[in-house]
Amino acid sequence: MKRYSVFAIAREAMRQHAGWPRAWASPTPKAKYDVVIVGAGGHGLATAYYLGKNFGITNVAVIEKGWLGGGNTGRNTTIIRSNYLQDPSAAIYEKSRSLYETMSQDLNYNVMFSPRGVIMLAQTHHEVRGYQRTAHANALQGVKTEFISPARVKQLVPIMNIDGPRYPVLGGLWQARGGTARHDAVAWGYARACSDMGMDIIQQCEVTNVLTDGGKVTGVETSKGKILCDKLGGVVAGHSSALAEMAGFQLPMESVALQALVSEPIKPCMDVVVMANTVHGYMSQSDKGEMVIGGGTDGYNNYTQRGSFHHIEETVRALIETFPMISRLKMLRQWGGIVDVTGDRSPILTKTPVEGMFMNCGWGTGGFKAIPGSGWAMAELMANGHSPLTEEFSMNRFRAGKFIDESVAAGVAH
Amino acid sequence: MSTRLATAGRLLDRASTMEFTFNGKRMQGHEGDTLASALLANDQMLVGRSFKYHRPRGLVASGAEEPNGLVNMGAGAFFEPNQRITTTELFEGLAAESQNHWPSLEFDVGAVNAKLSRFMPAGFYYKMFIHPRPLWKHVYEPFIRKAAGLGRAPTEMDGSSYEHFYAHVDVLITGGGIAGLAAALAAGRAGADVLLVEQTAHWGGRAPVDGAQIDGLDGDTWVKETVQALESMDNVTLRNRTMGTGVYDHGYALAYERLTDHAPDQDGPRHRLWRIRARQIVTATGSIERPLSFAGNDIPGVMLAGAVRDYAVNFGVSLGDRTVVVTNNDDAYRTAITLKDAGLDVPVILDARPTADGSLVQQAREMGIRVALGKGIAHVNGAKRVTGVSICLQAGEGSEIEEIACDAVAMSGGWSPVVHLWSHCGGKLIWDDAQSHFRPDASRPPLGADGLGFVVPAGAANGAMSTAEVLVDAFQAGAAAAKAAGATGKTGRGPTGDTPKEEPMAPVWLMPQGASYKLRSKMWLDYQNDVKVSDVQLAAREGYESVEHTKRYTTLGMATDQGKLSNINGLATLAGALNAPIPAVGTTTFRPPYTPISMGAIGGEARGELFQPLHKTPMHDWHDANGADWEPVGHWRRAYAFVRGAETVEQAVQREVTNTRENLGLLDASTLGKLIVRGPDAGKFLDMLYTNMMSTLKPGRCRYGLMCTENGFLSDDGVVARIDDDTFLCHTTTGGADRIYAHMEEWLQTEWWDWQVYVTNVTEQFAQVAVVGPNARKVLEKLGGMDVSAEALSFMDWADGTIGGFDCRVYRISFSGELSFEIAVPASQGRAFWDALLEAGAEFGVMPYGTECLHIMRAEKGFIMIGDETDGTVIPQDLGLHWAISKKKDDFLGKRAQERDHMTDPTRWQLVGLETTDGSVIPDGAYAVGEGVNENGQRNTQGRVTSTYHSPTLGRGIAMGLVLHGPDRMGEVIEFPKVDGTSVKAKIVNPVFFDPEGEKQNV
Amino acid sequence: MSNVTSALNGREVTGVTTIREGGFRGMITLRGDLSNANLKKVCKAVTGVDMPAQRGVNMHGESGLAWMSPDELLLLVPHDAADESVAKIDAALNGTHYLAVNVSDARALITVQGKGAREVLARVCPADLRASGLPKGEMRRTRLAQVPTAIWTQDGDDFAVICFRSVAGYVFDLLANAAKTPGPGLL
Amino acid sequence: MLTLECPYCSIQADETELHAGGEAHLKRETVGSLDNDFEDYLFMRENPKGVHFERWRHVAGCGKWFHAARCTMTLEVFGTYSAQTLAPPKDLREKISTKRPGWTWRAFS
Repeated sequence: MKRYSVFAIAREAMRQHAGWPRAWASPTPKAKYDVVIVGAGGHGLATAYYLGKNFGITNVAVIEKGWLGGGNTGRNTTIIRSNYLQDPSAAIYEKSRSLYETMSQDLNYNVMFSPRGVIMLAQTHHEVRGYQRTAHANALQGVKTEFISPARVKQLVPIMNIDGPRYPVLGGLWQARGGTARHDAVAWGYARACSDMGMDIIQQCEVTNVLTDGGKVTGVETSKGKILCDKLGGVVAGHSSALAEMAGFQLPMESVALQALVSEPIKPCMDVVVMANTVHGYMSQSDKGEMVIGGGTDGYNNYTQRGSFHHIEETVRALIETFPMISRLKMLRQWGGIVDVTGDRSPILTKTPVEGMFMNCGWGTGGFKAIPGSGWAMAELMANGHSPLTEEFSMNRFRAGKFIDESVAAGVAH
Repeated sequence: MSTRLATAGRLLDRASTMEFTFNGKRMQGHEGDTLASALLANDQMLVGRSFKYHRPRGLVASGAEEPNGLVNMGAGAFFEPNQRITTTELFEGLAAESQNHWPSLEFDVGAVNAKLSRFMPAGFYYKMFIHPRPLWKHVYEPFIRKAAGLGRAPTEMDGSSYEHFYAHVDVLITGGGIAGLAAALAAGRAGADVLLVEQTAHWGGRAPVDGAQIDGLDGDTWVKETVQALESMDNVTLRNRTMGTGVYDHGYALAYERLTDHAPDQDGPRHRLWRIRARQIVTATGSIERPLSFAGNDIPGVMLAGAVRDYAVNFGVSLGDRTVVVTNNDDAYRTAITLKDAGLDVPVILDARPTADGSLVQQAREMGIRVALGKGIAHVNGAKRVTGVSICLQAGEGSEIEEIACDAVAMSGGWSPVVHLWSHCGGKLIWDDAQSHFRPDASRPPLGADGLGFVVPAGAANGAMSTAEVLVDAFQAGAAAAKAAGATGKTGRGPTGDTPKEEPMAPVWLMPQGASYKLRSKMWLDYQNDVKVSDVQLAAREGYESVEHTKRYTTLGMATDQGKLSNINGLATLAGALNAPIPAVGTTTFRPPYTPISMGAIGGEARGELFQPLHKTPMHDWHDANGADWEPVGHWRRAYAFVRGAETVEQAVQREVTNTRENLGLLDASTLGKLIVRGPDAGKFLDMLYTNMMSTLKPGRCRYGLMCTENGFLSDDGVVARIDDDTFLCHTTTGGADRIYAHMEEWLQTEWWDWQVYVTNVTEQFAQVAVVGPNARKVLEKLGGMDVSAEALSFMDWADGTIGGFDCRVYRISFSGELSFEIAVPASQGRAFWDALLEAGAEFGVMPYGTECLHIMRAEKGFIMIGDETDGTVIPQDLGLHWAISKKKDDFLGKRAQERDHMTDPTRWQLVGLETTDGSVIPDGAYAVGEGVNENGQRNTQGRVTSTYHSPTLGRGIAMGLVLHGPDRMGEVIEFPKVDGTSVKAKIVNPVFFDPEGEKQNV
Repeated sequence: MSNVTSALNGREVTGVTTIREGGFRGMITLRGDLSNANLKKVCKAVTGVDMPAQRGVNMHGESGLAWMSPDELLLLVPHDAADESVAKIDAALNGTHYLAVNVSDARALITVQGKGAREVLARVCPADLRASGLPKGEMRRTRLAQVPTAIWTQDGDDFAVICFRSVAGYVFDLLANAAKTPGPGLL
Repeated sequence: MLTLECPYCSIQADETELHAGGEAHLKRETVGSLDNDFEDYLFMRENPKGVHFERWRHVAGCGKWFHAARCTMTLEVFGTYSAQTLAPPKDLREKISTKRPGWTWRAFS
């Protein structure tokens, strides 16, 4: 792999940038791999990367029906935080956040992790108590957060209207090392590193069937032929139910459209990420200057990557109330992605009824922030058959009623 | 230099002169100008700076596709960044400033980036700024953010208002050019309800500029007559300054009407967002000209040929005195002819095609214009404006044949249909080789609710490129849409147009064909984002082969014009680099809106008082006038406390608790839900809904009940009163009224539909007041009426009667531990009743109290609060509420769920009281720590507080909490760390802190 | 009686389109078997009008019957007649399964009158308000902006809006705001 | 932005007048059921790419629940019908078969 650096750039600049190699190879699939990962989104690529890096398993194919990073990895609002309430969530998201800290250096690819800080606004007494609870939990979980005053909120976000009148800001849960990263770069950086380890990333390759023998996975049938493997990881977000069906089991989840939008770019005016759950909206400003805004999910099953406009309307009016200055900005683009939502809205990282097959899904509206942690944990689960980070996220938890319910703390899509 | 011509300007009123400023400089224009045409008329060629390299930027286009002409406009509450000047109508006093430069437009320090551009190819930031780690956040990123970003951020609250308008029509036609007009004629005559919207202030689109002849009339005349004809039809509505912005599922569409942008002094909303349900949508959105990729194609003075023509014909503005035309098609000859007709110099038409002999070509030649075939531009000369071009063979590698001095270049790479609205909701495209563009594939339209297509493309938007074809195609489209929408009238004959014979265009994606890297690195694809041919080629070489990868890696098409000019050229460049056919490379997804629309318009009227509905009780105004410190509870506001004089909110709360315990308190309890459940099966139904038995409740009596979800978790609680054998009144929490009503209807309609039960929500029929405290009975007796003695109305009784002349229903229930009557009167009498209680209660020390006082009093009594002790993960068994869970019932909602392993786990945390050892208050949300850490290194916990207060009654901190094996550990002390690193210790106690025998409430 | 106040105390904003709180009206929710002969009879007796068809509203003066759903009617009567009307229904339907409740004070009635009334409503209502979509004598239960309402017109020009009492101020402000400027002239 | 016809008031209702209620025709499991049957009832959901049956409530309208048959890939609505039934009506299933030959959903086809 040609290392990226300012010196490499300078060198290439002198020769018309002719010497840059491909970031990742585009191989034809081999007949058999130790591990096949279905889905070359962030989670799938990260799983492959940590299989190689942490466990030395590099005879790996990551197969993708479209283009890598083309699902929710490239469609989300890029928020990274770990201020979750429940222990299992805080553990995996904080692992993830900490991996983001060094991801650019680990991958030798600038993913622009920007720990600019995330505020979750408290606008009712109920929310104040809820976030104070989260702050206490986080302190014991090793997640650095604090509950801050309205004045401090205003200081961090001068463009915010903290006086209401409808929902005055009563405080906020502040995670200084939360932030954002460049979403595409996360997928590309992992893909480049996986390719460099000799893994095959096979794009435009759709899985049409899961092959099993005596209850054990043996491979997949794809649009590029049969690919055999010892272990199979399904990491396909909104399409998880379909993959599970091919393997003969069902998942406790539904796929719905989640929407987002951006404004035209303006000069920097907001340095932190703000989430306002009472009015249902969240916003950050990208390095390009666009205000990046997350909307809500539809209540019905949908695979169209288009959502209903009223969610955009509801989100925008909420944010105008919170940030009156955005009223005279313009919406540049709105889009949707398909997210898979489980019964408790927490993810599933699990063994399955099919031996050797693992699923990593159900990240719902909050998957981007989890990419490295999810990949780390999933790799451990696939390599060792056990990971403390995935323990509580088994698909069997629903039967026992052992939910991981984060809606306790945050009722908004994130 | 660009200047105003002495004549021409079909849209101008030259008699009316308007003053405006640009970067503080005073300028003049005319009514009918756009800001763009007025700036050109003042020789303001330089209008902005590009995003990445801060290159000087002039206008490229004349319409919505313009990528460069963006300004900061207005001031204060009316300031707006990124206003596109080609679509900004000039008005008197307009004040604009250019963007993205420092210190000035002419001298921009950021332009050093252009000098360093070789170090900043596509994706350079992914490859650098990696080390050392902290520098990204603190040095590199802030620098990049500051350099990017275009317009200034507004700082004030928007001074304008906005509105929505819901329209239901048979046929929506977007685009008021001749295609839209022809389609409207057909659909209107067929009898359909038609809404025709046009983004500009003018009808007719490009046709009048291009010299179209229709039905024997010149373009302007035909447009005028047709608009009149349409306006006379009752079933047709025309709206100009209204852009079709998005097409969504099931025939939903948005249109964006700019009501006062052109006349800011006018009253009324600034923008109107049309939310349209159309049976059929006709997209008559025209086409957009493509630039050509030659070196220096971004230098101010290089403009699309059609735009050069627009400025000349519509606004009487010339871009330059000597304009070189460069083209791969016949249409650009119209520009040469127009300029020549206006008395301007066209030194040469460079036509990249080896041959060209169409009638427009002949006409140009006849006018004496030099036509150079097979030639192209090697590079444009000039820095902040064009000074000349170097000519080369298109087939060659760019060797300069000749240099021609000029001050403007008009380029045309052919035209691409505007397919955005067609594509938004899933309409598919096909590649048209002859025109080298994507156009709608009529066989794969967006599908509506009925599974049939609901969008019909028309005219140039459908790939029809001549006037004659456009009219035929659009009229048919209008007729087809009307028919599909159910209209049955006759459409008659459509308009016909004359078109000069044109020869085929030739695809030219690189000029010259064999251009060197040096030239390719000066060929702009995306002007705003600074994406060049060499960038796309680099992306392809590095493996970013998918069109989405290339777009994202290079930022091609991600600027505010969303690739209207750059997409096809970028695709073709990528296809070339991959050696693949263009259609195999595919397109990126088209997403709404077509051009950016204001956030204000999206929010509509919902701001200020109308942001969200505010639910008010009949006593709301009294509270507001008497110191209420409001707390939002759902969409209600409840008084948290009533603050008197100089006291703090906390002091008010403590006073209210003490007064209610010692004298008399009033609580507005109107927000609590009240549901009537009636029918022969009502008892059976409530037995399913509540964990306890309701069917055994006697008429005249009340019972506290718990409701769980089917998943077992506690969701609501409240007092049920049995009115008669068949009728119950169920109280819910404030937030529960609508939710529980819906919950009841759901079960009745979708599971137990054969049960005879009706439910209705009477929450707002009643104003309800809790009269609480040792003096409660006294004040009621003073008001007089029904017997409220302990004998007549014992604890948990209810009765109808009158008090103080008010018809009322009195419930003898208590959430405070005090003697308490909750009294419901009709809502229309609520305020009068409240006033009467206050007046009569004066001698008994009456004081209203708020929700926080309520909370403290219930916590002193160990009563749970939904939302505090519960959070969606708590079952009644956790709260020691076994007494409220019937053992006798076979079934109730949540019962099966509560049998699951984790629900019966003895290690579930249980409710206890907590008494701090030092009398302080445990912080809200604190956890009790256990020993050691878990497998993920997190500190083990053994409980948490759910409610914690300073009790004025007991003079100390009290709390309720859920603790591991809590009820078995009475007297044990556990530790709650605080966020500041210290901790507070608390003893586990019974949660009933006050009057455990109920002596106060049972008097 | 002076003790009685309606949600908005009779507020009004006059203009091309006038928005006015319609004052007190007796309203009764009646759920039951709408085909039951006794039910029809007592409804007629109480309101003076016949049973409406699906979505229909039949009015006579202040009184009327509105079809709300297959098993629900809204009876409109003078405000002070509501309780006695409920009593009449109770007497007539005794022994059958039904529910009749006085909801007069749980509701507010707001009228939108004059030119442009349809377009005032169309600013905030997603329903088809064309004369073909909402003809005379038909009630549309829908929402105005963010709250549920029922709207109808008897003459095709003037409209009545029923909403919950607690949001009467919101609905009134919404309509008054919309009525400030003329609509686009589509309806 | 969907529109669905409410079968109770025959109104073409806007999505914003409706409330989506998830999968249709669930059989309630309760006391006495096996753990996995109870889990299926509460959590296992059909999530098809194609024909789907679901529940809706005309919440800003007549307040009635109803069923809809809809394609999750195109959002085509095949029909709406009463909530008081345990299975999609035969005529609707036949109509779907003409548009989506070979469709299946749970035990229905």
